[in-house]
Amino acid sequence: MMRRLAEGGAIDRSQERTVVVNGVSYQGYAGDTVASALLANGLIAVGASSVFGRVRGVVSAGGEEPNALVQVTAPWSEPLVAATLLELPEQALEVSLLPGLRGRLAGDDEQRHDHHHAHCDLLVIGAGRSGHAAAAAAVAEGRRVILAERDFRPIELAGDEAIALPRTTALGSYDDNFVTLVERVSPVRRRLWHVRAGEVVLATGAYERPLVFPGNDLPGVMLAGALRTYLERFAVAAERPAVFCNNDRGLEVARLLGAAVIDLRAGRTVVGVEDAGEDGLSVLVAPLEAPADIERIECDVLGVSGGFDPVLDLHLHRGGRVRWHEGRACFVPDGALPRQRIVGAAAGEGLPAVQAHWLLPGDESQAFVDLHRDVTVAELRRAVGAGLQSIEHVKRYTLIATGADQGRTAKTNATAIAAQLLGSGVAEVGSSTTRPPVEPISFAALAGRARGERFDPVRTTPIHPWHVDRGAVFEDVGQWKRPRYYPRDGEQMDAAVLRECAAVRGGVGMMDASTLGKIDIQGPDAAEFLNRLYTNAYDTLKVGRCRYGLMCRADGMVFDDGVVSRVADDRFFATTTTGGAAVVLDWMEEWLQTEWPQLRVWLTSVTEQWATVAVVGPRSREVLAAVVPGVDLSAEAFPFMSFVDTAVAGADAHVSRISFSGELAYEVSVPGTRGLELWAALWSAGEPHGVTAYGTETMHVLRAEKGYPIVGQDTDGTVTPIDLGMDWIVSKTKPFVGSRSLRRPDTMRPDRKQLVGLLPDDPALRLDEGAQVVLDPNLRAPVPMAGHVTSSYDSAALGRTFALALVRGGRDRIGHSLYVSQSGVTARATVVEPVLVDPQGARRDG
Amino acid sequence: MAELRRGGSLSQLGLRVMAGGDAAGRVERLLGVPLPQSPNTVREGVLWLGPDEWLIVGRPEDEPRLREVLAGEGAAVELSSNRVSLELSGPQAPDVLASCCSLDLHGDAFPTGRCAQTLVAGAPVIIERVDDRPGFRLLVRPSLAMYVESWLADGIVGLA
Amino acid sequence: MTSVFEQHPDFLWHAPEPRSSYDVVIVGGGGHGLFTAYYLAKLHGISNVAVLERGWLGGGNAVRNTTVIRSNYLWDESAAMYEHSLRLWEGLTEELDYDILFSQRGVLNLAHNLGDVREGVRRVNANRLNGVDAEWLDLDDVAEFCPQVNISPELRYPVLGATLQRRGGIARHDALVFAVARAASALGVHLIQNCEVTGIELDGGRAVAVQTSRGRIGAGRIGLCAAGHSSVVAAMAGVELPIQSHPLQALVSEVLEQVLDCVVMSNAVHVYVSQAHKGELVMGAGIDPYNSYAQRGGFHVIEQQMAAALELFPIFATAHVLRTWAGIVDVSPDASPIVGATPVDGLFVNCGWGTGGFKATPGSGWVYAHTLATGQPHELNRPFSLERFETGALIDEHGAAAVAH
Amino acid sequence: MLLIPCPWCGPRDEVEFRYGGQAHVAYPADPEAIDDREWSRFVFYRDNPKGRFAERWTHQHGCRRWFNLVRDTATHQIAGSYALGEEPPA
Repeated sequence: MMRRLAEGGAIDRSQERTVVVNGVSYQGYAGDTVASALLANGLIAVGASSVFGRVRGVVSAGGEEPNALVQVTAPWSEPLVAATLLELPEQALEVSLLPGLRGRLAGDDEQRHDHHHAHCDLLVIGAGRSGHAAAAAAVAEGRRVILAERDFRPIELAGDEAIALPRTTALGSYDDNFVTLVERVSPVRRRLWHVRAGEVVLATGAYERPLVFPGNDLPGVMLAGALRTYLERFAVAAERPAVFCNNDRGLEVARLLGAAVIDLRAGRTVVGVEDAGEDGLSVLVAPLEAPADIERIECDVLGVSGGFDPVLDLHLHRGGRVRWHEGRACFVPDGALPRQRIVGAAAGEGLPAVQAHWLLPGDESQAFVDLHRDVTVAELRRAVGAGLQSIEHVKRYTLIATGADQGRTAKTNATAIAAQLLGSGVAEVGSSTTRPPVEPISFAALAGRARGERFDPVRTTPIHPWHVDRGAVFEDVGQWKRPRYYPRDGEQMDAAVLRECAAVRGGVGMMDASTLGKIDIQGPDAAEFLNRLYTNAYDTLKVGRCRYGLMCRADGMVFDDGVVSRVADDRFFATTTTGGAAVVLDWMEEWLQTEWPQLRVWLTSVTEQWATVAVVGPRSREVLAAVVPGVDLSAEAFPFMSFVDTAVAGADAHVSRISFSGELAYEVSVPGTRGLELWAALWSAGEPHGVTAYGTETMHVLRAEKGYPIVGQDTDGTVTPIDLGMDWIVSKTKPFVGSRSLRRPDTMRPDRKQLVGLLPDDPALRLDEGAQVVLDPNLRAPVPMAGHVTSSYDSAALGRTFALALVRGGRDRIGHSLYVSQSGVTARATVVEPVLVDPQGARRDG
Repeated sequence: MAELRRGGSLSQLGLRVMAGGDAAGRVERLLGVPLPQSPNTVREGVLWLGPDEWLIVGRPEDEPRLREVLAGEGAAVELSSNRVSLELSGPQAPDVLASCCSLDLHGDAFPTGRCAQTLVAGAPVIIERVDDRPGFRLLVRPSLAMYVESWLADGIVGLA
Repeated sequence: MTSVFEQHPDFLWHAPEPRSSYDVVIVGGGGHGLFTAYYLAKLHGISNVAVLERGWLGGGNAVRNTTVIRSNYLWDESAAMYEHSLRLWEGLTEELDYDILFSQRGVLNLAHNLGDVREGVRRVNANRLNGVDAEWLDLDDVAEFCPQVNISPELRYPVLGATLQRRGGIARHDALVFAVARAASALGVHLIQNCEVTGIELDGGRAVAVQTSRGRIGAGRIGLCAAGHSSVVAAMAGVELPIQSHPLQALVSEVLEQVLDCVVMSNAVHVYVSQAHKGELVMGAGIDPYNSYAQRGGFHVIEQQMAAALELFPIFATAHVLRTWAGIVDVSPDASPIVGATPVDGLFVNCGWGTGGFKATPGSGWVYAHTLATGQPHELNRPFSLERFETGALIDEHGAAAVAH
Repeated sequence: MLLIPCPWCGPRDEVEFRYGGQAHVAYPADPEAIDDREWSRFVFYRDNPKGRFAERWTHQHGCRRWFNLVRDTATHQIAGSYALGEEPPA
């Protein structure tokens, strides 16, 4: 039994604290951990073990604790926290012991966890003697220093450029001296530091290692150094301690505590420990050479020390090397990484010589190597007997060192015992690597503030408030919110879309097209540049005219499309798809800079410089006329695929006559800040003509009725321009990126999947987008598939449903029937030309 | 202590021209300011964005005039609507930024007169250090401004 | 509670000294290599086979992956390959007489935008016609199947539906490695560990032996199965592969009481997660963009992964990340594997599985054993040849990744 | 999180950059003149060494310049950046 001493320690007896364990209150002081408070109250058992359900006790006073992991239940909720690190907060802390060490999740974490980026010349991990000295020296030189220490004791480090962080654990070490730290800002709040350091000093110390002997898992068997810590720091001690060790450090503790000593170096070992109830432990001691020759030592606690393991996680995270140090019986760093130093005990400095006896006599099924995972020497022997020679296999066979305690007290013992069983050296069996994080960190702390509205941007156009005001239903297109349709009272989407489609083809509609990507292309070689990237030619495009263009990747597959306008001899304006805006600009820059640096061309993203409104339908000319009174909008003066620069509502405006619906249509662009005014002006001008706002869904229907594909919907990265039936736009006379790929055997196959229209026999049946095309309605798997439905709608203009599909040899099937399979049902449809509305293009000029 | 507010509208012009060439000289004469040659520095409203790229902020010149003096040897693009400005200032402004930006904002590393294109919570921004209070101006795409503001405002809350 | 180690038998495999030559030498002792050796011995009567492993068996991607097993691939060629593999999985526990903890708990693939929905419906329809079980779940079905998923419309990218493959699931990767290695060893296959291949010996344009850290080993045929190092090993024979190697990270939580009983994947929000048998949450993160053999990736990838996970599963907020790690994935241009002959006679390659390798191990080993035994591809791996990059007949499993309007 | 030395902006976090794979791969002078095999090498094949690798990056969210970098793919050690068109440092 341990108890609190009347004086001494680094606790503040003037501040009482409370910890409630499984509903029972215990008193402690400021400066206590949950573990020290429990021990001070005479409690040593902390729960049942994971496999055998054996009672276990506190083993350590630090981050290596295998047993005393608790579930915090109030004032916050957190699974599996080491009681040896958990500081008693001002508020009463409620924890429950975890049978089987299985954590519980109790819902979202309402706490605030911050992230912080920091830069320094020197980052020191560990504020022990060596670490503090390194930090202080650098501070004296005027360097920017961060000193991080896991413990909660205050750190003295004065200097303008010095940051001392107690309660801060270094979690992981990454390339180029990027180190993550977690600071316990409050008992529950975390701040995750992202530190980029010029130099890193690892002063992380060493963990004491237990000895592996029968009965070593009984509550009361603790690390010798932990006994010292509990005495010196927390003023908690046992009346009758004993110490079992193989090194001088253990002996020192024994002297300090006045403990009975069992020294392996003197040829004495422990062959068993018995629970003597109120009387504590009865330790069965025998000579190594004569294990049956037992004497008993009665004690309250048995401190054990089997040597020390430098804490090298951060070194190992980056692939740092270690070597086995025979004299100290531990892995020590084999050099440091560039711009890093390892100092103090972490480097093996000052660690005592150890006389290692890994495999001690006695019942191996009672000798625990891993207390957390409940693995004994017997299991290790079984693993080795199964033919396993690598510690990694042994770990996986036994689960040694894979628990929430990271196996800190188990790893070296397991490796060395396995080596001894195999008759090989420790280093040959392998030093198990460690991976970040050094201590468990909650998902919420890692996510930080990137929750809710800060998870990912919601991008909206300048006209967005109008859409919201009119009750638009939005669609996510990448990060953009685009109006999908504008339902009127009680209207469902299908009805709204039919209404919007009819309104556009029958009168005039308006759509916010501001999200389209826009790129300004200037320079004397701009036309040549575009010639090389687009499948069609741009040197022949006249100033004031526009041209539809497709781009392929080098593999010949379509990857974006848009309209290119020639603004001047040396200036073009290109649009991209909404999702393609950034990608296409990057793509252009890549070719320009890396392949064609000799071309004098300069590219600028102007996506958000311009807000764009599409005015579409037979009455669009009248609407536009009202806002650009001075411009001759006649078909002759302002032909299809041309543009004029003018002013609308007092703003510079770029008006193009382009159409994605087959109707007479204009796209009007003004500087983004004037976008909402533009929309309002056009809306007022449109109201006498019954203008209707429409969204992406209607836009999709209208374009599909004309057979215009949408990149990413009617293509999937396996579709060439030829497959889309766009031979007319593929230059035969100039090379372009991807042109060579169109001459490969597979891309020239006549039976490639080609874009065609489909008319279901049942004109009311709207096929599923994603339905599969089959040639034989007799479905028995595996059924050969001939393609799939890419777009499918109910058409107001056609008075029936229709679809676009990619169909194997589709062009040759026009006029023939095939079948479409969706959700196990098969429907017949006729293959048709993809242009279903106004194939002659008569509506284009209004 | 830190304060965040949305800046007023700013004229912005994108400039692309070979540094040190004749055309650059003509531009400099038009502006009356030498184009800053040192990466990520600002000179009288002219921000270095790249070895042949500058952003001209809050100045009276316009795109046609610039294109005229460039005479095909570079590019000029009107960009006043392409980004909005956010102003963040106060002693703890660097801490607020450090909650969502990995740039080293220490006074020695990023003094007044420096600018940088970087990321704030994943969103591309141009950050300019405008004074020693310290004050920062962030130029952000309008569609991302609310998101960036949300992060910065949250960073201010986090100071408490 | 029973001891978790009781699942493993008393004996696993022998550790023989290498012979001077073998009928077939397999380079790489991961899941693919071990299954290849096993099926060579079991189905083709070729047991004079060595599996050469640079480190320890399964020490590469086999034990680093998140063990998601499914066969709901889009294209016929992939669906056939992965479905064959899934069928083998369904018999492995019995065939190998080893509880590999294969649990067909269902794999959900969430759709968060209209493009995802189209893609999901397309895949479900294609899967069904290919004889692969697949269902499309609307939002209510998703909520019923996996009540833990946040289906709030307030999400940044609300869940709109999901594909479900009920036969998909997870297994215990360590157990799989132990099981197939034991079975191969029992059939006489030599499993040679700590044996690094340092060269491939050619004779008149034919690969005849490998140089290793344990000496020269002659080979009738050589099968490369060195995922993560495919390019490096192939280069020893002068063979170039259209492969790039990237870090792929994953992470695991502490052991938790049951909170999730299916596999959930979300491409748009970048999450895949399951809860393993012992109770830890296992999650995969995104691929780091650069080439690397360092088996580590960037921390920001993990942070983004956590933010995404909490979008979908706020209940995970207080769970702790216990360990993160990275494997090396071989990525091919069309995100499909390369299994078959190389321009060097006698040298065959099995690589490019990207993130999909673990689920394919039995199927891959099965077809590769056929290829190594007969010198000819099996029908299932014929489309996965190197030549496809010349002809253009790719099997592009990237899918419609682009979001465009 | 690599720290990439942009030749213009100095060292910046990896997330500001986009990776461009192997450096010094020239676009075929006349794609139409080469056979399918040769063309496929350009489109699909890139070196993938374990060790020193000359590769391309662009400072996408910074100065938007492409440049070359020599990096060790086994250790992530960066030897340095250099301009497009220059030879890698020894």
